[in-house]
Amino acid sequence: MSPARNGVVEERPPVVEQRSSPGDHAASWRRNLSFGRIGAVYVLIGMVILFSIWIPETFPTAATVRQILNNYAITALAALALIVPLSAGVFDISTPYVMSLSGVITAYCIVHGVPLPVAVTIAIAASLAIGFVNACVVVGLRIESLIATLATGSLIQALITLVTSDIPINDARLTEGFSHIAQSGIGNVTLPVFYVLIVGLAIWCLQEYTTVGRRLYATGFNKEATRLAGVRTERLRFFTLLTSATLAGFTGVVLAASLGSGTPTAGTPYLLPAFAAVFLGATQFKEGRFNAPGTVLAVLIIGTGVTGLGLANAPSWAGSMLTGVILIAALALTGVQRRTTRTGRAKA
Amino acid sequence: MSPARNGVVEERPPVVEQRSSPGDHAASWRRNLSFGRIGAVYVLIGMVILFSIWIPETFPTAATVRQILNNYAITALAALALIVPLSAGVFDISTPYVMSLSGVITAYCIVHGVPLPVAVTIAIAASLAIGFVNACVVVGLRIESLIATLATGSLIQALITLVTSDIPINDARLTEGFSHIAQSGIGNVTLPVFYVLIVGLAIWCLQEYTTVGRRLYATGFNKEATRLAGVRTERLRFFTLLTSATLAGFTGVVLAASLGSGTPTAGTPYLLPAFAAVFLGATQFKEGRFNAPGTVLAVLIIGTGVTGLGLANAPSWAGSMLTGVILIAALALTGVQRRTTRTGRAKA
Amino acid sequence: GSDSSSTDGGSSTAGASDATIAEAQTLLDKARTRPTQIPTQEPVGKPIPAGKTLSFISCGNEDCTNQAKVVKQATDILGWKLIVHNTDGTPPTLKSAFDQVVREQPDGLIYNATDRSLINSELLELERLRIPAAACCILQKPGRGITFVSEGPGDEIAKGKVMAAWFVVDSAGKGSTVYVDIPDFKILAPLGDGYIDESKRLCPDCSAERLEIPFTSLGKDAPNRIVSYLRAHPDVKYVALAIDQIGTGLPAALKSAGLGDVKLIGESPTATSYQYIRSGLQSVTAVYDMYGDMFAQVDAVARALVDAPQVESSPNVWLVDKDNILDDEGVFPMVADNNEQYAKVWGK
Amino acid sequence: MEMVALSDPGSAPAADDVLAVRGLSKTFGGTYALRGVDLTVRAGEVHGLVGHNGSGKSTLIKLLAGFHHADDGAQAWLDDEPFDLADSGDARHDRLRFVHQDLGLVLELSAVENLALHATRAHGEQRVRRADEERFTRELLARFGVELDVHRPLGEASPVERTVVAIARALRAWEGGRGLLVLDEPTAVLPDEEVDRLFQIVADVRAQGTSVLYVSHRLDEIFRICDRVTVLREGRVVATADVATLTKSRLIGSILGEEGERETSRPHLAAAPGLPLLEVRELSGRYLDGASLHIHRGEILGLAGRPGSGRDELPYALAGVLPHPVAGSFRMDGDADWRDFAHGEHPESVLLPADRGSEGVVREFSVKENLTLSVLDRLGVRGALSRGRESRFAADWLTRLEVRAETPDAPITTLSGGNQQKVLVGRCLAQEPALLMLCEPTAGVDVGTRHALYELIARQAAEGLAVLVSSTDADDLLAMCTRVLVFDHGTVVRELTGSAITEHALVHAMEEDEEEQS
Ligand SMILES: Nc1ncnc2c1ncn2[C@@H]1O[C@H](COP(=O)(O)OP(=O)(O)OP(=O)(O)O)[C@@H](O)[C@H]1O
Ligand SMILES: Nc1ncnc2c1ncn2[C@@H]1O[C@H](COP(=O)(O)OP(=O)(O)OP(=O)(O)O)[C@@H](O)[C@H]1O
Ligand SMILES: [Mg+2]
Ligand SMILES: [Mg+2]
Repeated sequence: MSPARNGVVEERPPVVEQRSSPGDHAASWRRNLSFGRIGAVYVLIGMVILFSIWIPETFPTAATVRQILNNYAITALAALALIVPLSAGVFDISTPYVMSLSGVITAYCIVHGVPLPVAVTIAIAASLAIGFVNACVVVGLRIESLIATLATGSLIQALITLVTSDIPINDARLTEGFSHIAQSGIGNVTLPVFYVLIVGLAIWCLQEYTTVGRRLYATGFNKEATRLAGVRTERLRFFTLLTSATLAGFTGVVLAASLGSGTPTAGTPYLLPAFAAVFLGATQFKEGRFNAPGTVLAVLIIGTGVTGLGLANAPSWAGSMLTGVILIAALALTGVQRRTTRTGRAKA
Repeated sequence: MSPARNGVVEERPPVVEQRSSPGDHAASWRRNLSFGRIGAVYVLIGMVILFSIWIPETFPTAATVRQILNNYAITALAALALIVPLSAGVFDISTPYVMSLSGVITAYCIVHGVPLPVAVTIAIAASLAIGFVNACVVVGLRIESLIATLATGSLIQALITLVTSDIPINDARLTEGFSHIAQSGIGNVTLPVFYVLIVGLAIWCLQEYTTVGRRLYATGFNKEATRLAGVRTERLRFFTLLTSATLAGFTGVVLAASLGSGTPTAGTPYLLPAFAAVFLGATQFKEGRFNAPGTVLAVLIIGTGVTGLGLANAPSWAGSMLTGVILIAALALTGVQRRTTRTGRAKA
Repeated sequence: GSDSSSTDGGSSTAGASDATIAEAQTLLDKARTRPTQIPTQEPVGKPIPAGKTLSFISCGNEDCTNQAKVVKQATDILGWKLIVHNTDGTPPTLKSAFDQVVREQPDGLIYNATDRSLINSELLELERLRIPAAACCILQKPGRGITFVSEGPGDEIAKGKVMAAWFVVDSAGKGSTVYVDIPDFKILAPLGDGYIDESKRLCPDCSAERLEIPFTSLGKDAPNRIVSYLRAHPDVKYVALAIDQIGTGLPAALKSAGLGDVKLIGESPTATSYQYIRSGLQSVTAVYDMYGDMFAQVDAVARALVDAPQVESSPNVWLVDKDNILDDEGVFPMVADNNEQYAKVWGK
Repeated sequence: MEMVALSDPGSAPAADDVLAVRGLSKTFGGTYALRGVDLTVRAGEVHGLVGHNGSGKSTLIKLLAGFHHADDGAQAWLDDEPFDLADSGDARHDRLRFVHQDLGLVLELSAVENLALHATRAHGEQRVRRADEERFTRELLARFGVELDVHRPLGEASPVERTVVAIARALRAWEGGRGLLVLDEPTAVLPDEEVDRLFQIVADVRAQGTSVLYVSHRLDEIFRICDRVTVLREGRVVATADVATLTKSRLIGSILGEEGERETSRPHLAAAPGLPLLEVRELSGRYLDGASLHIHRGEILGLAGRPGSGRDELPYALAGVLPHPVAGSFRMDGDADWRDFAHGEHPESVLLPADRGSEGVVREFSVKENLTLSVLDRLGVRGALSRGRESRFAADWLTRLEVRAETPDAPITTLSGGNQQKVLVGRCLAQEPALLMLCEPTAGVDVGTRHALYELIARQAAEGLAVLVSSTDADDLLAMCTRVLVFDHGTVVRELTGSAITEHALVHAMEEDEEEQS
């Protein structure tokens, strides 16, 4: 039977008022552009205006835009790698270590004469293998993801030391063809920026336009109910850890190319900024859901702030200060706006 | 009204069968000593036996015990600082920064001639102030604690740079009376070990034998239900952030005393080990609840492993490897045992 | 310097011969004398124009912050303007700072410890713009955008030899020693080679080993790792530190492990290690001449600007112990009238 | 128990059986939830499944859904063909549709997404067709007479709306014909008129040739829509019978394992004379719009009204726990001063929240810890907690409330929903309040417990407790209340007292009001 065919209750009026009718485009746009949705965008705009007034010669230029994009692309990639597991409620804090490992492996292979495409493939395959181990530990042994990946992170660190003895791998060959992966570009915008676009878009599509993406969110919100709905949540969680490791592996290759060396600790500085970006991003665009555009926006905001301060020759503490203030401001704006909207609606 | 006075249902037999009579001590002990409860203890014992066979001259000695205790006391203190907020569901990842700040402030004061007790008081008061800021941001502005304290951590970093220009504070005065706070001791066991005992015991009592402790756990598990049950959850969450900052401040003073200097980045290396210890600890003794003895045990385990490997002249990667393996082994043992017990009982 | 109070200079049978000990003693006596002349004596010979702009890229740690202050003294002598670009030492901020330098096109650049592969394109761009760049503490040779390198590998080997001489003399050619290395810092490798090779040359029967600890253990468990090594090797009584930062907290750890008789030989002192030397907790340290280093780089830029030829020079070496340590706090020039001597070289 | 079993439960399935299960058992940690259950659902019938709290109804359903794994030895047939209960990927599972207890929805997702979550699995569709989904959702929900913002998270929707979404989800893309729709306590939080609507749907489903397995603690509903009924007690089937052959009292007897019915009549309570305990003036919130009321000591005041009428918001507003601002004033015991809600003040009271799962129990806590959460201060001296006193206190209350639990230290989640509810009521009563506010006190509670709760509360009221009951279940109001306020559009529109409180009057009051408005 199709419930659509029987009009059981047509005579009753709707009990709940329709808060926003679908046709009301203006209202829906207004909602989409509200602080509550995109508080961070307003913070970004505010910052751009401020810096443009403060340092009018150097800040509002195309060069600044390029500088920000080029220099924060890898942070953005590192953050994007975290989105898929996080949206399924899985913390993967081994990604910075995977980044280091994959960079070191690529460099090692290239220095030992392995052709570039093969070297990159090996590195990403190794990352995938790490992802598999992560998944087995988290899903198979049912260990809480945060601490499980902390543990595997430690294992990866051991592996890195084993391979490199903690000595960065440097070689002339690393500054040649290999470095083009990160350092060449189109019109002074380097390739990693395009990788961010591609990866971000792919994640966005996955989350918005595929059933897997939706099931991932559902798993993250309520694993039990999602399993009751017939979704294979454990399989999904397994998959997310493969994704994050693979993406982290790729990011590691790009990072190594941009450094022109295989550095054993290259990934670790990205841990906290990446998590900050993802969490800040989750408050933007799709309130409460980890998402790619929000994450990229968050990275841009921090990048703009720090770069602007650099151009203004601000003292070195100003950068950390601004990062903290931006985070709090963007989150508070988003939160406050959301609360007042609710209250307003309640009164209406 | 008192429930005792009205016998609504007296005519019915009580349905609650007491399955384990209080006299059944043996069974209760057996349960308390099972892998599922204290998997980590067995891992620790196994490790001690292994190292004692491997390096019989140097490992099974009082000196090794002292070495482990003395060298991991500060890690344990840093981990203990995290327990109270975590049990109320609050992440405070600013504690390492508070540690640095408080150490720097103490050193600064002492170098500028402030008497030791006053200097320590100032440092701890400053930490408390930071805790207050954290609490305002998390509870007042209602920002998710993980990212809020990431943001305040960044602010604290800025503060530290502002005060020290990132230059460690050193002075003869710091290696005198001040250093006794961390470096003197009783029979070669240094004072920080006793601090761990005191702080750990205090937290244990708070969590097990006070109403506040119970309410903290309830808040962490289900804030909404706890609030509706009449508990002032926001006030509790506020309080937890004051606790963690104060404890971190104290730990920072001890760390500075043990280093004999006010180092601007002294706290940061403790972030991940402390979290690992707390999470591993939460699987021990009180399954699923963050607790002090479990945390201290976790630190001991890692400390024993790393120290044992050092004595055995293992290569430097072996330490990270072992840390990872221990974490996974302890968690898996605890988890597997718990599951098989259930299944076993089901089959019986 | 006087005859070393810390050597007994007695007759020895095993280990080193009297001849080699005498050779070491000679080397040591020279090194314990405070240098009085800057390495570069050759005047520039042409007038150096005032009003130039020099950029300095700071890596955000203690050394870099101090270096900026020293460079400022040099530019003040020359009547130049100094722009300090603050970074936190991570690749994105470093790269961003170099980008900015390229955009701002100052008259010269000074930077340190940044691998060429990260900033290859910027260096080539600077070369194209004919902007001289001087660097310290890098493994690369001058060329392709790098005008001048101070503190190259050869200088490090020389320093290691002097440290070895101290060990051989102090132990009267009968000791065992360990060199604690941080492989992450590749520039430190030649120092270790110099130390170990020279120890073995002067004293063929002495044992000289290398202990590698990861960079991440600094300020955390580095002392514990060293204590473990020493307990496993009870005959080793001399510990050479690749940088004095490793030794922070080490004396306390040694004391509580009952290893108070172990002697520390350091390099690149920190304020903490000066303090240790004054209180007898550390034996000696090889001073890093920050003034000489920075002034040499400014000198190189100045010569490049007036098309004067660059001069090769080796930095001074100075070994400091309790007896010849200065009362200065913080950073001081190794050559007391360093600034005046350079002013003369520059014709100011 | 002399109920007639109409089919031999042990036999192999007959041709017109849609679902047959034989020898189904399930143990959780050594405790039997189900033992050797046989169940047969015939084609086109509505089959009731009843039993006391914790009798194993939901467990049976979760086994059918493949969510739990049955103990060895169970057999199952769907349309005469054996099928594997453990294999939830089995295509035949598509002919089994479920609405689980507590609905199994993801509250952070919107209606569209919840509907899609389920449907996409069956059809292997990989792409999200947003427009189709939205249109489909709107149509579907419109047919059920509910219009909610399909893009808002379901957490912001009312319980009724959520129930409808869950049912709509179960029936999505259903072609009719042989199959089974399983409804586990779908009416637990539904008001009567919504129940009617649900029954229309059930009737439609049945008219399409689909069978329905229907779980409820509201026995009237069993008599209204079921053809046959199976009774579970302590995990065993005690009877399967034709509803036409049964009386309500025999069914209750069968559920409780006793002869005869425990009929409670409405308590004859007299409101304490004198000034009211609490007077409330012009209370406004999100739904409330200037409601005024008063309550005396010893009175059980019922609140009726459709969801969104303000009836369900009122207890939360009085308890001062709403996130949004509340306007209005109140005074206690006829004080001279009226105090203002807008100033953050609220009357002293104790609240039993409506949603047991998210607002009531702390899942990680034991039964004991849940019970004592609100009264910890009384179990120790100056913040120190006396373990012994707590244990004695808990054991005392659990006995009093007849909670079926292994030990007071067992996790609360091992209790059935009804037993969890008893623990929560215990938590409230233990606080010895002057004013007790109960929201949906008997949602998912079995008849035995329900009557025990009614008696318990009446007893407390007789001792001077003022009780406010907000319920979608008319039985609660009929059985307990001495006075009922009917809400609509945020204000009180009717007041019924004493014998005027009848089911008819309640329904009439709400409907009449509806007509006036339109
Ligand atoms: N997780 C669990 N672990 C152990 N026992 C459990 C668990 N969940 C439920 N039980 C036990 O199973 C029995 C039945 O509980 P269940 O929730 O199925 O009851 P129910 O029939 O649905 O009752 P209600 O009408 O109250 O919802 C109870 O006695 C309960 O103690
Ligand atoms: N996951 C579980 N683990 C352990 N025991 C469980 C679990 N689920 C249910 N039980 C137990 O199984 C028994 C049957 O529970 P079930 O939920 O089926 O009862 P029910 O009849 O649905 O009750 P209610 O009417 O309260 O919903 C109960 O004793 C319950 O405590
Ligand atoms: Mg049930
Ligand atoms: Mg139930």
